[in-house]
Amino acid sequence: MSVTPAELLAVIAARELRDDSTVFAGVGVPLLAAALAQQHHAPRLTIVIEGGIIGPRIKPGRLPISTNEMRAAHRAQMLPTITDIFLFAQRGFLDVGFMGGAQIDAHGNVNTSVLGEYARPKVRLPGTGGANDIASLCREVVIVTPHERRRFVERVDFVTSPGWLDGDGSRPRAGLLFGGVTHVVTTLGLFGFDPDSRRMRVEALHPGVSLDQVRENTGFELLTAASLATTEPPAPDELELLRALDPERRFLG
Amino acid sequence: MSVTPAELLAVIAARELRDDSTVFAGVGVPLLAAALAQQHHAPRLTIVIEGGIIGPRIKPGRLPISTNEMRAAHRAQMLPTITDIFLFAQRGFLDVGFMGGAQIDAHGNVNTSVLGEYARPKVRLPGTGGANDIASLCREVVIVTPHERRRFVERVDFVTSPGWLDGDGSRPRAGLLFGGVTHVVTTLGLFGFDPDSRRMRVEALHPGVSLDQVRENTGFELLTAASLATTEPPAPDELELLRALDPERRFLG
Amino acid sequence: MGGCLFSRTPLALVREILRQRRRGLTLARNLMCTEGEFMMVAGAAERVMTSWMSIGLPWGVSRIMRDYVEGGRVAFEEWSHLALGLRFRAAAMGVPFLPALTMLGSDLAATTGLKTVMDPYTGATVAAVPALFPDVAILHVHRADRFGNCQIDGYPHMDADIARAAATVLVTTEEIVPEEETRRHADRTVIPGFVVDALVHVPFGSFPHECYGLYEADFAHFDTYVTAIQGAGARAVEEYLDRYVYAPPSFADYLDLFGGERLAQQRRLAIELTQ
Amino acid sequence: MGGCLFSRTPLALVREILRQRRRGLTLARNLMCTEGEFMMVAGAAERVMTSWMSIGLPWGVSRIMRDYVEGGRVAFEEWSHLALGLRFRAAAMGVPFLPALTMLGSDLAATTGLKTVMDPYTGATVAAVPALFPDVAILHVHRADRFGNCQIDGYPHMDADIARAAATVLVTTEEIVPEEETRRHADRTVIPGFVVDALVHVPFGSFPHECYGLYEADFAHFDTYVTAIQGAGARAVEEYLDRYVYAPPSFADYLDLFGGERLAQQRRLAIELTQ
Repeated sequence: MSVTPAELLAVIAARELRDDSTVFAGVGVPLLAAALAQQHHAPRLTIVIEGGIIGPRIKPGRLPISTNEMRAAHRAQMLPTITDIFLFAQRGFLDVGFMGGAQIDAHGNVNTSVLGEYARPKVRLPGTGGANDIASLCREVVIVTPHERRRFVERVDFVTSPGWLDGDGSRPRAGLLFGGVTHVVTTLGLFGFDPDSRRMRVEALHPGVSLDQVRENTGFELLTAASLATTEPPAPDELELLRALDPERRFLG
Repeated sequence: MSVTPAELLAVIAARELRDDSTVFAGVGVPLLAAALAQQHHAPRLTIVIEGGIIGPRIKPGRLPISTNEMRAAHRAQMLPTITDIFLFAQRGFLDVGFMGGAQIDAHGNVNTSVLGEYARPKVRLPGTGGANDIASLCREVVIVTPHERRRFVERVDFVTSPGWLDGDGSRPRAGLLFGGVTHVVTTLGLFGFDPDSRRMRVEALHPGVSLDQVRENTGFELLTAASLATTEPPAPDELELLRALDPERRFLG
Repeated sequence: MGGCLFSRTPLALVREILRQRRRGLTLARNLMCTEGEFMMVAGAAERVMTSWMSIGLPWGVSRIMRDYVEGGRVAFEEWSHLALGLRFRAAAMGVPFLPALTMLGSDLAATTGLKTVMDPYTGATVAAVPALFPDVAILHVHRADRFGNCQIDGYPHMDADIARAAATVLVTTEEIVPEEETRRHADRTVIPGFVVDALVHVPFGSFPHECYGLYEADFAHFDTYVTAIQGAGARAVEEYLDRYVYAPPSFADYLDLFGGERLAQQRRLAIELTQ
Repeated sequence: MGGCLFSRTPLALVREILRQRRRGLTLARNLMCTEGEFMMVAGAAERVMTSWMSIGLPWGVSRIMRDYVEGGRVAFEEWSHLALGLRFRAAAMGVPFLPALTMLGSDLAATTGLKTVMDPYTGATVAAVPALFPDVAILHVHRADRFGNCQIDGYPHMDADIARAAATVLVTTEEIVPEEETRRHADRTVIPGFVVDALVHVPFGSFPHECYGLYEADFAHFDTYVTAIQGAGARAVEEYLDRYVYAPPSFADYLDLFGGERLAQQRRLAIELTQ
């Protein structure tokens, strides 16, 4: 069976996670990526979920569809209040935060609030949930998303979750003392940010993907890393573990 | 058996408590007074103790000697953190706070910190504990204390717990938006404060106590209420209930 | 409103608010779903204060929320999840604001009118999240005694802060236990009786939403509900309200519409996941 | 330092700090008693940050505390009980200060250098209690698993905030439980493993102070200790430290000085009061 886009995202995202660290993961592909990392190379990775859940062990085939339900809390180690979950991040205990988003711009800012004007939106999206807090308070943020031109825009209509804002130190100047988006994992490749301008740059392409293909699917001028790498394709053991987590393929497509 | 000073204080203080209310009580006579009120006329009085204890039922003969031990928490209804206990008061949930003190002045300010200079004290006392918080945050504070001249001074050496500060609206001006000392229960009588000057005034004398006797034992000029009352002596049922709480007479003398 | 999304939502109380045809309410809840759609379509809510509203991943963006907000019939005031939590906590602590490091630099800071404050010790600038003191809090808990001392199992969400923050606190509970039961497990109590104004015994009081350890959310019910909306929009919700809110005279009649078999099954699923 | 007064004091850790002859420490604890006297007499503490220090009502004002503070050998920095709690909580929340309505107008505001801050929404002036980030936190808990997830029974005091506030967290526990045990009662966990740096299994780790539900404080032991001080002052504490801290090679040897009979009796008393 060939690798689906969701599987590719989950495997590449899982590789971003180290052992003995903590990850703030939303439901769907991010949670699958975290659970995969736990089983593959990070057995002591602590998964933290927005609904007030620390250290759960997701039950294969019983994947949660929200961040605050019994499937998400399965065999958790601690269940603090939701406010306290985010305060752990504000105190600096959350190493990595996974995020998605309807719009992502050249500086890694994310929009999940509105398309068009905030006051009279063309499309009112569900909203930030904890995304703004994760983007503001985790030590490192990794965006995981399908790569589509309508999604990758020069500037988001609304900055729901701060990436590097306008780059050039504007994030710390805004009072966000730590954190920021380090990587963007997409269906086409792995992206980072120029250390000075904080504009998005291509760092690696998935096997068989061309730079032109990436440019065609990106709505802004992309920088390119000095040495452009190619990502390791998902290994059989990674896919096997991942597929066992979602046998009904509710999120793996 | 004749009434001891501690018994007199406990009975008169207990009468300050209404049913369906909450009282912040320290150990010793204040806690005995609260427990007495519960058994005598305020069955739904909720006792709150500094150590993080809400609604305990004190076990007769097993009186606590601190605000944070199992005797104080006996059959409690809730055991929040110590910080949260005081935050309930800050939110306005605590109706009455009982307090004692080494020095009490004409404006009801209390000193439990130092005699002499704070930097190089003649006598270093144990400190505020929660007294400053109780005096600042309860809706009403009642001071319960033996009446001695060395205790009742014109101005305390150090304001550990704010009463009316310098009177004349200085308490609200300091940012203390509510509360204040309403009564001082002593071994000689019941005292209140002039609504304008907020200076202490005699409101009632215990049977057999003269105004001169009170003046001799007070280190400042006392005001006198328009009509000077006499307190009801402890009734047999009050004494019976009270003595049952402290059969070993550890606090009743 | 206590709980979170479709967990421990005080639906019995929501149902009664709708039956009383209340109007012009502002709904403050950290994550909102069907209860918010009910309030919008019934005309009970004119404003929602939340960080997120829809139902869940499988059901996409709430069409009802989109129609009412994009059409300007309901105002959507968006705060970050933590910021809304801190608004309740500030009120619970009895202070006018709490300092925070979130929402800074984002467009949410502008749309909410978030102000900053300078730390008087270091001179650092931090966000000042304003306290929110609700007029009424509605909560659903696992157990309470006759004094209103409440205990919650599993994730506590923001209920304890909301109870302290609100002027009036209404609670429904799965179980009313003897006072002695509370005293035996005092370290499980999260809301003291002196904070609670009214308490009602309502088993399954948040169904078809979940209650940790007691019943899982009825996802099949959500499927049917959302499918109907995809067809008929707000009309589908009106029909739903007629059937589930206005028609059944009592909450027991309401539960009968789901059937004992379904309730028992959801309970089995909850036990499976939590034991 | 976790616990409060003579409840859940991490005495096994205090004992080790003394055995290592540490010097120049600042001790921050909400209510202090014998552990503070030990640290003063041993020369380990040069400053205490607390709201109250002595032992308890029956034993009057601590003579040791008076001697060392009045003599200028130890600095006594006095904060209100709530203010000290908020100092830990501010740090635990990762903010530089917390607004409060306490300590205002008192002389404590001047001696602590407490500053005020203006609420940017209402213009009201409130106290700004500065965050306190301890270098090291020492705590004693009821149970923990190998990941350092800690659970506490009864009154939680300020331990959870102190653990989040400190840079390094050392914990002793009455019991080490299997990971599965933590997961079965996740809603009882108050300190997550990722906050804890070191964990040691030390039953009776706060004796002769108490541990809720497990053993009552040994008041008779306090009587003997205080009587000796009334006679010989600091000398009595030095002799006490020689006997209980420096002489016994292990904590088991330390407990033997009290004897199994005494430990069993204190356990019976605790069970009597909590079951």
